[in-house]
Amino acid sequence: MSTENTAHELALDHMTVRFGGLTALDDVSLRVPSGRIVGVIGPNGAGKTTLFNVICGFVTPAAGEITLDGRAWRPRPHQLNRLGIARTLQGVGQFGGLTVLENVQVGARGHRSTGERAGREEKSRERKGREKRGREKQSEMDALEALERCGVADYAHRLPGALPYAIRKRVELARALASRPRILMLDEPAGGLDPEEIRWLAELIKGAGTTVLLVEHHMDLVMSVCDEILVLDFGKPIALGTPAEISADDKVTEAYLGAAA
Amino acid sequence: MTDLREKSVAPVVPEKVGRKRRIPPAVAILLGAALILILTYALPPFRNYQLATVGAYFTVTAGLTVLTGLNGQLSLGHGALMATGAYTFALTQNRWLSMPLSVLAAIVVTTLAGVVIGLAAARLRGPYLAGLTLAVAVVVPSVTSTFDTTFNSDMGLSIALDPPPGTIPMERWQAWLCWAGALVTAFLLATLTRGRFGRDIRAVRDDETAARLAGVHVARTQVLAFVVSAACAGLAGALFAVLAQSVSPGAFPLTLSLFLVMAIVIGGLGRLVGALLGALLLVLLPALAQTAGERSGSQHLEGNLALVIFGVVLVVVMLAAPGGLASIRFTLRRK
Amino acid sequence: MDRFVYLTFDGLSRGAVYAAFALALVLIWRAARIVNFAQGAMAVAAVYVAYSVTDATGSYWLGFVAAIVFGLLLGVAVEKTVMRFVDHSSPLNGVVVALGLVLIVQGVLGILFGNEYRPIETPFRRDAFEVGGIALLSRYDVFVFAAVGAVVVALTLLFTRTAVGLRMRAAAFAPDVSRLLGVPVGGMLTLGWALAAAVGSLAGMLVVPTELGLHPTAMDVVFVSAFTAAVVGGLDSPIGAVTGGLVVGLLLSYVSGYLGATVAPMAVLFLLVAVLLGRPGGLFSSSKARLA
Amino acid sequence: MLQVDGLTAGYGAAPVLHDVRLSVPSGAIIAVLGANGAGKTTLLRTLSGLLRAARGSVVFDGEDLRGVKVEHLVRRGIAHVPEGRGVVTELTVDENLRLGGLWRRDRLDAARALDEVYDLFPALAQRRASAGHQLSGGERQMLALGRALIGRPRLLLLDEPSLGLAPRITAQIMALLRDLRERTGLTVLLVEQNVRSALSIADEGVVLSLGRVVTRNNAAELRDDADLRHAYLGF
Amino acid sequence: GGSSSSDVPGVTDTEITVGTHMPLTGPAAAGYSKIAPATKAYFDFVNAAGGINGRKITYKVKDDGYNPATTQQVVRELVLQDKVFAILNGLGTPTHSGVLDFLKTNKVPDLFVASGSRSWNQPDKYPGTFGFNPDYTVEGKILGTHVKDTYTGKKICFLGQDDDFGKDSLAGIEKVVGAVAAKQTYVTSNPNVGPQMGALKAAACEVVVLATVPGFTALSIGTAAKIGFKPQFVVSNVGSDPATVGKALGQAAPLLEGVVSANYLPLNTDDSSPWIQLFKKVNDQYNAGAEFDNNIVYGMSVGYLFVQSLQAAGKDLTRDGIIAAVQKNGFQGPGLVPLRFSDKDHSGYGGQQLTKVEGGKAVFIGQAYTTDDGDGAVQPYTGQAVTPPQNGIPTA
Ligand SMILES: Nc1ncnc2c1ncn2[C@@H]1O[C@H](COP(=O)(O)OP(=O)(O)OP(=O)(O)O)[C@@H](O)[C@H]1O
Ligand SMILES: Nc1ncnc2c1ncn2[C@@H]1O[C@H](COP(=O)(O)OP(=O)(O)OP(=O)(O)O)[C@@H](O)[C@H]1O
Ligand SMILES: [Mg+2]
Ligand SMILES: [Mg+2]
Repeated sequence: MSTENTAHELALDHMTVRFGGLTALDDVSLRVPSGRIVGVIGPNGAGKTTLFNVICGFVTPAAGEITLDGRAWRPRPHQLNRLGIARTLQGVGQFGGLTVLENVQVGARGHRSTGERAGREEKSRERKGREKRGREKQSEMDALEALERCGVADYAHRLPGALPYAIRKRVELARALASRPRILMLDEPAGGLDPEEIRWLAELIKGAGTTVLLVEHHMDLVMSVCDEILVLDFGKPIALGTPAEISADDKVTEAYLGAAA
Repeated sequence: MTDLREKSVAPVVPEKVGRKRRIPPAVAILLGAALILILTYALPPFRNYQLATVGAYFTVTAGLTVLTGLNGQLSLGHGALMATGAYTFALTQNRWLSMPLSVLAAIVVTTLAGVVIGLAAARLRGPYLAGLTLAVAVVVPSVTSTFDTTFNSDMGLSIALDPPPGTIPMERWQAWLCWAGALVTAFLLATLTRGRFGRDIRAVRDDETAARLAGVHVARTQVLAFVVSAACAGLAGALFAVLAQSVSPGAFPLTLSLFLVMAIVIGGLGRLVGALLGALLLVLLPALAQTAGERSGSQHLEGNLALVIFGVVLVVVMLAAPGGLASIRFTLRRK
Repeated sequence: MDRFVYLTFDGLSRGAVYAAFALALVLIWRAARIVNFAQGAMAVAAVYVAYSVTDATGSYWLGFVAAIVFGLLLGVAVEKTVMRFVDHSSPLNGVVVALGLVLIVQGVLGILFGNEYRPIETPFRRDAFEVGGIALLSRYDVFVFAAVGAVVVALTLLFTRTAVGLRMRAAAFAPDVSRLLGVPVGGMLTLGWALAAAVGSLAGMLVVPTELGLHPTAMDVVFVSAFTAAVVGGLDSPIGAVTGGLVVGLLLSYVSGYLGATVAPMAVLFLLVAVLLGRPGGLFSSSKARLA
Repeated sequence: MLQVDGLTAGYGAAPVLHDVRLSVPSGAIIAVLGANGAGKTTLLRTLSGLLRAARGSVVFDGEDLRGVKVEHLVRRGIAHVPEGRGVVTELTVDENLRLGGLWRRDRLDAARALDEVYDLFPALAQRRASAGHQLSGGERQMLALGRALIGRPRLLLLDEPSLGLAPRITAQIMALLRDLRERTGLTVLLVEQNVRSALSIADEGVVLSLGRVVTRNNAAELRDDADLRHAYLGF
Repeated sequence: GGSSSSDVPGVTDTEITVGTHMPLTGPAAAGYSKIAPATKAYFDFVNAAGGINGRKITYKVKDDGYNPATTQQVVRELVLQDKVFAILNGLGTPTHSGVLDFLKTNKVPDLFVASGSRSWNQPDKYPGTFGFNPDYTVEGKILGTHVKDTYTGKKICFLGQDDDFGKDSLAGIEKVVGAVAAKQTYVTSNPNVGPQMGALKAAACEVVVLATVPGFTALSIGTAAKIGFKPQFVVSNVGSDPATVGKALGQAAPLLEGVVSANYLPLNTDDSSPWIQLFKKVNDQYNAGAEFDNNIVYGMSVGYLFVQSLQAAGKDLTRDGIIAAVQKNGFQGPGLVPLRFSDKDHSGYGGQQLTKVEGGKAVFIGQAYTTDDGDGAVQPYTGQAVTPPQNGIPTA
């Protein structure tokens, strides 16, 4: 592995989460270096989504620490967007009363977390009076771009409720991408997608150019895109390694993959 | 709730097929103002007074429909917020005799009240929010009689108002004032809800978790929505005070709060047009029901028959047009 | 101290009637996920039936039974003719229809019976037993407590122990899924409305004699208190409704007794705020839903 | 056993399913395949009556199901595990499962079936008293499936049962379906995106495209017919 | 001729239109909703006999549900749309106070307001407004005098509604008896007076004066009995009608025996009164034989007084004319005491006579008293009662 002083963008140290008598996460540690694609797999109920929930601040851990860019960090859900962290939900969580475009625009809040648009920002500052309308335009453009990227721009003015599941998943993805995050957290993004779409998704993840945390049961996808995989079982980390190491691990096969793999 | 029809599937607003071309709010408001101006000259005094009442109601229903329709927070306490505005207006007016100042004070004080209630409301959902706001609605008489040296209990306060300027008849003047308030409110709300704020409050209504993840501060958005609609209620309260030249707790009973909710739902939830139709209905329906009752009944039935007619109309409209009156034209055109 | 004891018992007997009505609200909430604003008006209608029957036959108990039966039928009728056709995509549609029903029921009662207050008999004496010079409870209060207790036990058993209760809850939450599992959803809703209206009628029979009398609007004020009680306790919990009812009754009594009647509504508001800020789903709310 | 003829159905004016014809022999496992939005879910919803068909007939054991209320289907032996959130989230795991057996006369067997489900999915046994909304995605899926099994159906309509399930559980479920078919003659209509695992147990595959049946073939052949796979199944 | 009347709103050569606002629905409608029909019945009776100066009276009754906001609406409708000549007997203090300014601005006579508030008596501020009921302070002083004289040395307590009714009443009582031993209030939105009655019992009160509306009179007396508290009750006229209260008490109606109150109009149960005979006749003929209670007596008395005013205003009926006529006063009618109208005083009846419930009916005891709402003495009224004219219609 790389040298000790690599700046870990996001790190979890000795996380423990309990719900009543149930220990959903048991002393889990994870380091996510910048630009890496890290997979989290494990049986149902192993605590994968809970791990995401901890990072997003939906669940307060009983013990453990999170650091972001080397600094101790207490996550709050609504701040993630500004910090450049975007997450999709297991299943779909859409705003049924908003059009697809608006759905994505909610996520495109015009925060400039990366340096790439600093220049543009300068310019817009000159025209202060127009700034607000400019921001609105900007968010619409960002949103359309994200929809385009996810191949669903045609649906921009439809309501999501009646769209096929797969389209909605793509909209979900577009919403996450529209904020131009540096860390993308995907919770079962391939659920309900057909093989071709999964291939498309793999390309998207690989080409995202951001750090990615991926929870997924679709092994082909996980194995093909991840740099590193963490395996949880009953909240405990049972393995951590490259895809090759993981598929060779007997414990993983027994707990998770079963005979099928 | 879980169902195969997921929560998000049920569109509160009819499905938009293409991108809707909307009239810019400014144009709509100017057209509205012109129409009102013409009406105030064409109508006899009592109709002008009714028109003014519609304007005052529209001011509050517009704010309420943003809160309840767009942000999904049910408030059964807007009558109390109107009372706050009305009393503030009365007290300020009687002391400083300056209408602009009093209106401003009414809005400011009600906004503050909105902050307080909104903070509590942001934590509550569904019937629990309804319960809390209901308790707010029924607290008005209690406050006015506990602090009766200021509010003069059930009797209320009468308000010293300057007569209308020049030779403008009172009722026309009232209509102008109320509609000025209503149209400014509608304009601001339309502008406000078109952009990001409008999107955020609807996002919060539809899925709080997803909204959070998208960077929306849910609680703040909810409080803000409450505050905006409270400000509208405050202004409406002041307008009602102007209309009545007096305030008393009896004018802001629980039924007022319930009727306001009824108006926005029947009119068409979440739409300013719906709020306008609702306001119109609040003035016309009781009057029509009473006339119908008078025509057909003996003295003994009079009031009660009107109640029945009122109720039947509500139920029938709700069953026939679940999206409210504002949705009817839409479906017709589609067919 | 005497005063405290007196106010406590006064509050408890008052709270018991709120509890009775709050139970009806809990029942309909669990069975149909709706706050039935027409519950009060429907209950009043049933009490008018009792009044007429008692007037004609001279028997309180015949009137009592008539009221409960009428309540059941009215619940069925309301569900089958109106509520069934309400579009529930917005929960407010049901609320508005219920408010419309309130106007209709009150108007019709006004036409049939006039706007006068009518006396309602009680089956037991209302003068209180005295202990050490302090008036505590009357036979009637004991009757109310017993009735409320019986309803709570029955409802709790219904919801937690019986198949019908499970079906009713499932039908309310997820009609389509329930249908696929063989639950007659329409029937469950009708049953829920019927039972809730019957419990409401019972509550009306208990409440009205302690109020100003029978009048088309007799339950309006009670509705507010009972709804508050149900919210304090948690709308999903029969035990919560009773607790909420008693808490509200006691609070009103203490505040009226020590601070003055005018302050009471404000005290109720503070109670609600205090309880709901701590427990946004009421005192007896179950576990919070996970967010993601 | 199930005979579908000329079935046309949809949500608004425009139909989603067009003139679907399908016959499912008793004891068969039929995979319904197709791209996203092809109308697979719509087909299942129409079969179980959640969606009213505009035209066509659905005959089960000689009886036209269009005259049968949805709530009576379980008694005919039909269970539909809907797509996604089929769990009553406000009820506990145990209550959800019991709900699946409430309609049954044979209470003893219903109780036995309940125990079998807990044996089958130990994850559920652990969470017996948890409310549905606390469960993880996969746990919910297990719950929905387990609940359907409690009714000991003769025809099982499964909508993407593998969605969100760990590979081991998916494999286990596929094995179970085959086993049930052998032991009890269960008939299965299986909608799956996970085409490979579906075809691994199915006898036949039916491919839907834009609401029409475009192909119906032996599972093995479907697996091997590369052209067909590319055209409709994306791999 | 009627030339001057031709441009008076609501007046033509053949018709006079007047209007009122009343609670016909809602909780306040109990009892009160019978008043306007009774007044109307009396007008129909007069109209049947040819009307006043050839004009028939049309009475427009609007339901305001006791909601001041609705009152605003309906009174404007009456004045601006229906163009009524006057507002007659508008009911309720909070409701009617809200329209005083409007009526003044539009110069609409506002006659015989149905409540005992002192607000109606402000001739300088509201020259067109006149009361009808004796005001609550006047009544309080008279009840206080009775209490002071009859129950000397006993502990006197008070329970009143939390508004001007309760306050003015208490002020009147305390003007006479000094500070009461204990006082409690209630609000109409909380129909439980348990805590209040408990407090009065704990204070060992022997006489309790009630300034309560009928429902709360019943509730108070019932609650007292329930906790074994048996003081002498003295009840304001507002909430004392034995028929209404007795009905609300149901089986417990006998508790009313001995309750003291006061009235200024003939009692509905007093069949020997020629006024009651007249009103019963009118009630049978023109009010569909509605149940004859004190609300009907009240409504017809209002009608009678209005007809008297019209007669006094003469054939050339104008708004100023009728106000002048009412201020001139000199009306003699069913009232037991004179009306106080003058150019300085716009309050209504100036006194009352005490009543006591005996055998389920109220009967007058002693004699009538008059007083003012200031520090004036409570004086016996010695004037003669009058009888109605033969045809039941007052003449000019
Ligand atoms: N808020 C909560 N309250 C109670 N239990 C919870 C809560 N959230 C999660 N759990 C439990 O914690 C365990 C881990 O849940 P989690 O959602 O993290 O699983 P997962 O690994 O994402 O599973 P899946 O692959 O099925 O989605 C499960 O047993 C779940 O029931
Ligand atoms: N509630 C609805 N209202 C309107 N149209 C709908 C609704 N549900 C689905 N549709 C439309 O019907 C078509 C078929 O959808 P269906 O859900 O049956 O597809 P599917 O084959 O199950 O796809 P998936 O693999 O995504 O589950 C889609 O085009 C979809 O947009
Ligand atoms: Mg998960
Ligand atoms: Mg599908």
